[in-house]
Amino acid sequence: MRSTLLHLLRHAPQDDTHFATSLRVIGPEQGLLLIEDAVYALLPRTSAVNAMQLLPASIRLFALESDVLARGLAIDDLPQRVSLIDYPDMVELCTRYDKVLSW
Amino acid sequence: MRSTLLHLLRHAPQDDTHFATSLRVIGPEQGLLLIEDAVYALLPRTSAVNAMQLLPASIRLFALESDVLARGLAIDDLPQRVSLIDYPDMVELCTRYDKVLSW
Amino acid sequence: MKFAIALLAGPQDPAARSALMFAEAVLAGGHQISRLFFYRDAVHLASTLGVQPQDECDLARRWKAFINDNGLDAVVCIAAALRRGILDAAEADRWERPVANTGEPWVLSGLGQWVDALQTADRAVTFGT
Amino acid sequence: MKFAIALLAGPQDPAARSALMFAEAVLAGGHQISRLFFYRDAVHLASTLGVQPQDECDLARRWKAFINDNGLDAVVCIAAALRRGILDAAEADRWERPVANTGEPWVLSGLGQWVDALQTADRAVTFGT
Amino acid sequence: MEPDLKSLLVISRQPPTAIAAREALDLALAAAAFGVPVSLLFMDAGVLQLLPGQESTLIEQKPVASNLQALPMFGVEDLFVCQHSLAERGLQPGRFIINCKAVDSAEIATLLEHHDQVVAL
Amino acid sequence: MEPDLKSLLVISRQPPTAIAAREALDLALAAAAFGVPVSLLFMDAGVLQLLPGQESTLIEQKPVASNLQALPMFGVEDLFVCQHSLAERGLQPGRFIINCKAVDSAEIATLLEHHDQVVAL
Repeated sequence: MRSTLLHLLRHAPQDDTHFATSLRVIGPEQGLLLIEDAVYALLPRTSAVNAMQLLPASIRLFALESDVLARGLAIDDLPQRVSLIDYPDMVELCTRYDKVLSW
Repeated sequence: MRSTLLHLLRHAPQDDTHFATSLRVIGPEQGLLLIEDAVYALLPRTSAVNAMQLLPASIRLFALESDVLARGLAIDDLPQRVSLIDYPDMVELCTRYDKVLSW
Repeated sequence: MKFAIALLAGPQDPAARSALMFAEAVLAGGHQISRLFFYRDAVHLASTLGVQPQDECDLARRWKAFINDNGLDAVVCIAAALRRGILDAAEADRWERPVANTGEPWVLSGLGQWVDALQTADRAVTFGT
Repeated sequence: MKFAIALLAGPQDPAARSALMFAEAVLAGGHQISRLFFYRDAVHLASTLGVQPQDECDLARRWKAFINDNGLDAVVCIAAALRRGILDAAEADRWERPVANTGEPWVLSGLGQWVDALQTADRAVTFGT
Repeated sequence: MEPDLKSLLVISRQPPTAIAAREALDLALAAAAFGVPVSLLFMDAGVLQLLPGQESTLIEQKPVASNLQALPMFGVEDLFVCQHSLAERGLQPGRFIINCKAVDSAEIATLLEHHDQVVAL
Repeated sequence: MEPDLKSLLVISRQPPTAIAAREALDLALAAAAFGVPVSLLFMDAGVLQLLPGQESTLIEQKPVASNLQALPMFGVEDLFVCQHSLAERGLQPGRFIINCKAVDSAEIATLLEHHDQVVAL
């Protein structure tokens, strides 16, 4: 049985290999949610944000807004395809995918 | 006043940026000691071990033998320029350099 | 839906708050939490002895209140807890330690409780990897 | 030579053993240890409550024996310890906690003790970064 | 209750010297002991657990070998290892403590999709 | 006793959300309070502490800004930031919470050599 999967990332891509790992194994219909220090993947002009931009359009990208703002990232600089969400949205997202994998 | 420095590394180069950082800032007369998981920098055929081989010959390289053996690395495969030491040697090494920087 | 939530990181890690915010949102969204499971350094959240600076949030206190207020099943991995010096009265007694530093609402139990939660929940979410 | 040794990582980290092996070798080599300083998660080594599996080494017990046997000055950062629920009798009393989980030979004190050790030792070595 | 869901445990962070490595294997063994079918995937630093010849008693640790070798006895037989993680560490499959099937990124994506539960430790 | 040794504290691991970041700055402030001259070098994830506009109250944390801005008041005035770490994160010096001199790897090597004590946290 094939099922849908939400990848949950929490470590900064510059400090931890799991960002690269998850991009390598993500399937075309899966989702990626950045929380905690993983939102540093959205820093403009980094290889991490470029790699995310190159993912197939069928992969949905999300980030927890409070974690983005808390770390001083400017909302205006974020890639358009990243949806900013709050905790109630995150719960809803977890119900929409069949399972959640935390890296 | 210029003084000599021993870099003490303890994290695997594949998992942590501090191996690369220390190689970038090491001075020509300094030393590098690998302990704990940093000995994985000695795995043959890795970019880490290659980078160490390319360091100026004036930089002395050391590794804690018990940590090397405990992790299953074969002594025969290690670069010749790496000296295997024990804890008494490590203490002696710390006295020989003016200061020790743990990354 | 029934959620199982596991936390692996300790009180000093941002994950300790993320997991709590998420758990609160799960209940607020009309879902259930079938079990909370605390593993590795997250067992320290069950300690009654932490003293936080006045201007920092006390996550151990807040987790405890959240668990009590909602009557949740909060399991602390017993093997991880013993290693890290988190003992309830029964374990302190068993291992002949002079005092205990955890107790209600936290329950010390085995990893099987997590396995069971993974099997029976509709969604399992892990924080603090 | 006079060595100051700091440990930052907790009992579950390989650094907790490395630092002990190094400290033993310092004394065996005829040098002195002017101070041991335990910061961040290393404060957990001062807990009296840890219970290790029989076939694993009990580093908290061994550190304590090493400190006692050699009459060393072993300072646990008080701010880091309070946050992490490591309290001696005086702190348990001050913060109105029912029990304490550390005491002799460990001394809870401020970061100034590390600053002082860094200044006055011939060599300072940090483990567990 | 769906007691026969197949779970995949991804061991992706812990070199063998970390207590966390042992704690991850403990979860696999607990799952197996409770009759839950479980597959294991070693990735990133987790692949270092598989290296033969670890003389871990030199650093006063129990060898992980015994925990790993217990897996098949507990019925944990689907063992995978990430090819990319091996290559990064200059390692080749075939000379490990236990037999693992080397898988590439596409195969890992399939594994993640086809298991009902996925937990990374 | 050489009470006037100059120390360099390398803050190289902690993003601002880690308690460890605060604990590293605490050491700098403690050193300054004891009259020990101290320089600071921000590297790797440590440079993220310098980003302006961190609304850390949204995650119920004290902003690191106040700790950072206290440094000059305590006499900690030699502040450096690693150019390479900034570039890796797409950042440019000049718009940070506090003024730091950007240094390249050769300059960092010199800093490490010319301070009497070097501690990385």
